[in-house]
Amino acid sequence: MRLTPTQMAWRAAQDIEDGAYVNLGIGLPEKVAQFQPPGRQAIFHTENGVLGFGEAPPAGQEDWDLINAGKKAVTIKPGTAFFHHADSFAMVRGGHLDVAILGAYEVAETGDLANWSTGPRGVPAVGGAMDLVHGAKRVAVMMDHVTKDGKPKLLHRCTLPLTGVGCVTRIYSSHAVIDIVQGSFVLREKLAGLTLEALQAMTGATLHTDGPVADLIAPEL
Amino acid sequence: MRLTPTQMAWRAAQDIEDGAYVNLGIGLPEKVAQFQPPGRQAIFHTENGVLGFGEAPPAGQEDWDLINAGKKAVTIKPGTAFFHHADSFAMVRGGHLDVAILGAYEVAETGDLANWSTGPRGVPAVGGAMDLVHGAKRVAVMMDHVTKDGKPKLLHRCTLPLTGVGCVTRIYSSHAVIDIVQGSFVLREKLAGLTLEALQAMTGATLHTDGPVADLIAPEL
Amino acid sequence: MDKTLPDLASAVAGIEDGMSVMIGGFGGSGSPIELIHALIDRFLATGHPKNLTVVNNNAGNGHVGLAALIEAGMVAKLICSFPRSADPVVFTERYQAGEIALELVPQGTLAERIRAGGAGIPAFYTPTSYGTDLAAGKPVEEFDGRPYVQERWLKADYALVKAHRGDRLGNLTYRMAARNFGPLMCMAAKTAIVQVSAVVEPGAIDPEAVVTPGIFVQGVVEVANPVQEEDLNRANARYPEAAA
Amino acid sequence: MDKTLPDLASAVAGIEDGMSVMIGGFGGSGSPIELIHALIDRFLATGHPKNLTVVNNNAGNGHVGLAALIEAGMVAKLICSFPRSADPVVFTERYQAGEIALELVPQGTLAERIRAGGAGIPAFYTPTSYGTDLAAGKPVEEFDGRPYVQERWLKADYALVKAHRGDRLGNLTYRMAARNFGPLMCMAAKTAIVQVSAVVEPGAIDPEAVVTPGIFVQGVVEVANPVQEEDLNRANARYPEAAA
Repeated sequence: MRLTPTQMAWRAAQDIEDGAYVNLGIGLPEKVAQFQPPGRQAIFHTENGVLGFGEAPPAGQEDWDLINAGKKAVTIKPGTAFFHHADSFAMVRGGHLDVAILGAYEVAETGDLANWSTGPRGVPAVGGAMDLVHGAKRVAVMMDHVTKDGKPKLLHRCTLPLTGVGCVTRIYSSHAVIDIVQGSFVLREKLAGLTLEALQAMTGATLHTDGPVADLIAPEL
Repeated sequence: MRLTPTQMAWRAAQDIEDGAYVNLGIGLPEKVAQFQPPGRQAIFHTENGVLGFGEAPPAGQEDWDLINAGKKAVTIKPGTAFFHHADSFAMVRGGHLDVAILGAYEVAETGDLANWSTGPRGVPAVGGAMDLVHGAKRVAVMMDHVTKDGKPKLLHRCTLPLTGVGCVTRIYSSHAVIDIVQGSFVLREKLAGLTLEALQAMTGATLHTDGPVADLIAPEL
Repeated sequence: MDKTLPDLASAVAGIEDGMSVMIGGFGGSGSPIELIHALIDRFLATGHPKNLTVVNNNAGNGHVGLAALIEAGMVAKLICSFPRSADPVVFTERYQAGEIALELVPQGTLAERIRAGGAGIPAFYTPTSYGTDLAAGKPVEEFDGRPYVQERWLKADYALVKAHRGDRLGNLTYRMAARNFGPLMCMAAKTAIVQVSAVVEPGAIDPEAVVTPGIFVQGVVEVANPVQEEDLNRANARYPEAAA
Repeated sequence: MDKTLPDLASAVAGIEDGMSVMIGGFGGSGSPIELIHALIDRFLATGHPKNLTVVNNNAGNGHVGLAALIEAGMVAKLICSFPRSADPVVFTERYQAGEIALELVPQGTLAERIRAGGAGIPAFYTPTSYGTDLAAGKPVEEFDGRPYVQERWLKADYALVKAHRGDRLGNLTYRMAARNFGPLMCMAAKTAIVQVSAVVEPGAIDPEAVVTPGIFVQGVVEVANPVQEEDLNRANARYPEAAA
């Protein structure tokens, strides 16, 4: 019992307001763009200097000068704007984005995020993640609630190298929607069939509630 | 016996290399543009966001969206570029200009310049002067050698509020061309009929020489 | 999404007493005269907004635009680089009477502080003003053997900017040297209100030629044939005319 | 004034051992492949330049362009934000063998440091990386109650940049998202060398649409039909081909 990654993307998309400026992290968060609720249109920003880009072109029609931060081909649509990297990160760091949705290895109840390094082995790579966590009015993460071997990824404190301190405001996990409020996990939604106790057992820090907890529902996708 | 302001501008123009990027201060230095030696073409920068602008338009044909830092109408020519104020001062502060030529109330042998304030009375105004003195590879000033009542304007130390510290590299005065080298005035040219002693008497700090002093010659203009 | 506003009055309706307002323009070039005059209209009708802190390169010229805003008594403080002009009498009198405060900032520092405000850079170092009265009280640090002055970002509640063309998403182009502070002020203000000569459909502006991307703009209002401050001053205009 | 250069070989002739070289592009988009390959040609013919410090967002992909530059053994240090790609084997092997140094910089900080280098700003503060390993050893200061990390400007001896059109004065436009770091690197390098798809006469580029004004550019060389790194990699290309 869990949401699929696609269902998590669908759920995250429901919270994006019409007209919001949104940056979607490389990988899983990119799917969020596919699920904009009817009547709403977000404007997507990519770090490499495009605002208001469109969907992927058909295979074979890519223009490799027109890519997103994940190096995938995109398209322009009416109202697209191009700009250089300093202007692009002025948008990010200057707080002009409404929403950034990132992947996460670990999130702490403090709002600390770890999503760029799994430790000293391998080649470190950070990209724009450390900027994005300080840029948007809302910084949300999409993540599995636990690791592949069942260990909590929502923690009292992160164990992996941090991407940012106290930056995450909402978590869309495979099992719940959780806000971070003044250093605590506050549960907003959980899978209907999952007890609070079971969810707590999967979570590395105390889950608080400050009102009704809704059922986390997503369509079959 | 002195150079007229126009002759000073002519003299300053002789030192501008072909292809140099040049900012001319408001007022007297603006005249320098009229005297580019044959075969040389400088590219003029104005703080308010134009590079490579052309001459003043005929009266009545001004476009008031196209002005220079002195708020005078200019024109475009092939190769003109427009940009915003932060980019404009990136050109200045970033050392991309070859030459800036400014007016001066006082210059000290240290290279200190005072050209923005005559003291606490009146309304202070600085504009781009404090940026320009730190921006160009060569910061030159054009100035009368003495005040209207005959007092030196080239001094041991400035008495007026400073525009910049140790920034001036060459002085085109009404009577001489003087370089500032390691905290000393070094005389390069003086009016032919003027003795070194007479020039020294008009100057508030010691004039040094480190080679022959040429005659300062300018055509009748 | 549609950021266009129906008229000048609604464009300036959100500006409240005590707010900071960046006003675009370098002298008359790029000055959003119609937005400024709409703000004066509101003040004359309602007594608000007043006690404004205004950021502009200059301090107005003659008795129109920014000078008229000051003359109306709406401006408590001005942050600018060059409060002189062909006819600076309005600012000069208020300043010498102690009725308006002045923060004098070197022009490049002013531009960079505004950009920093828009770019999330709370402070930076510049060689500009080192060793001068305008660096008094500011931290100084040495880098690579040279001293630099620490300057802080500058933000504002509102920006009033004049651009050339704007689409419904707020993408803007400017006209020649009227660009000057406009793109920076749009970045640095919580609410950037822009008057444009023509509102166009998204896509009408080449994506390569967009100078201010719409993310920096909150409102766009069309003023089809904007006046030039220079033309008004050559005609000895005043705003409002009744005050002449 | 004419900044055009006759060919790629002369365009890269001034780069010496130990120099710092900014290379434009984000992944393959905007990567000046032809300039990079010309630099490799020179190294293969002369043994120079080597021990380069290269600044780029990435670390190359496959065995062409920046990856080929690294593979040729010309790069001593890389300053980048994201040394991963579809095929990062060249950099990864050199890095893990300790044969190339890496300075990892968050992408926005990298862009801002380069801009600062070009704009004469020796240091600035950013929230980015505060509290992380990438802020280790850097000064931290609090502004308005929030902590920020001090970052230093980044300059280079050379920039190798790909633009779209360029005139004899060095005015440039870019093509779509290939703009990325190009305008910043032109500002921050002592000598910015730019490959363009077309050299045009001054005036052919609308003054409003100039992205990089010529003052930031020292050399322009025409490469009429530039290759795309992505296309080369899909064809499993290597540079030089003989190494395949």
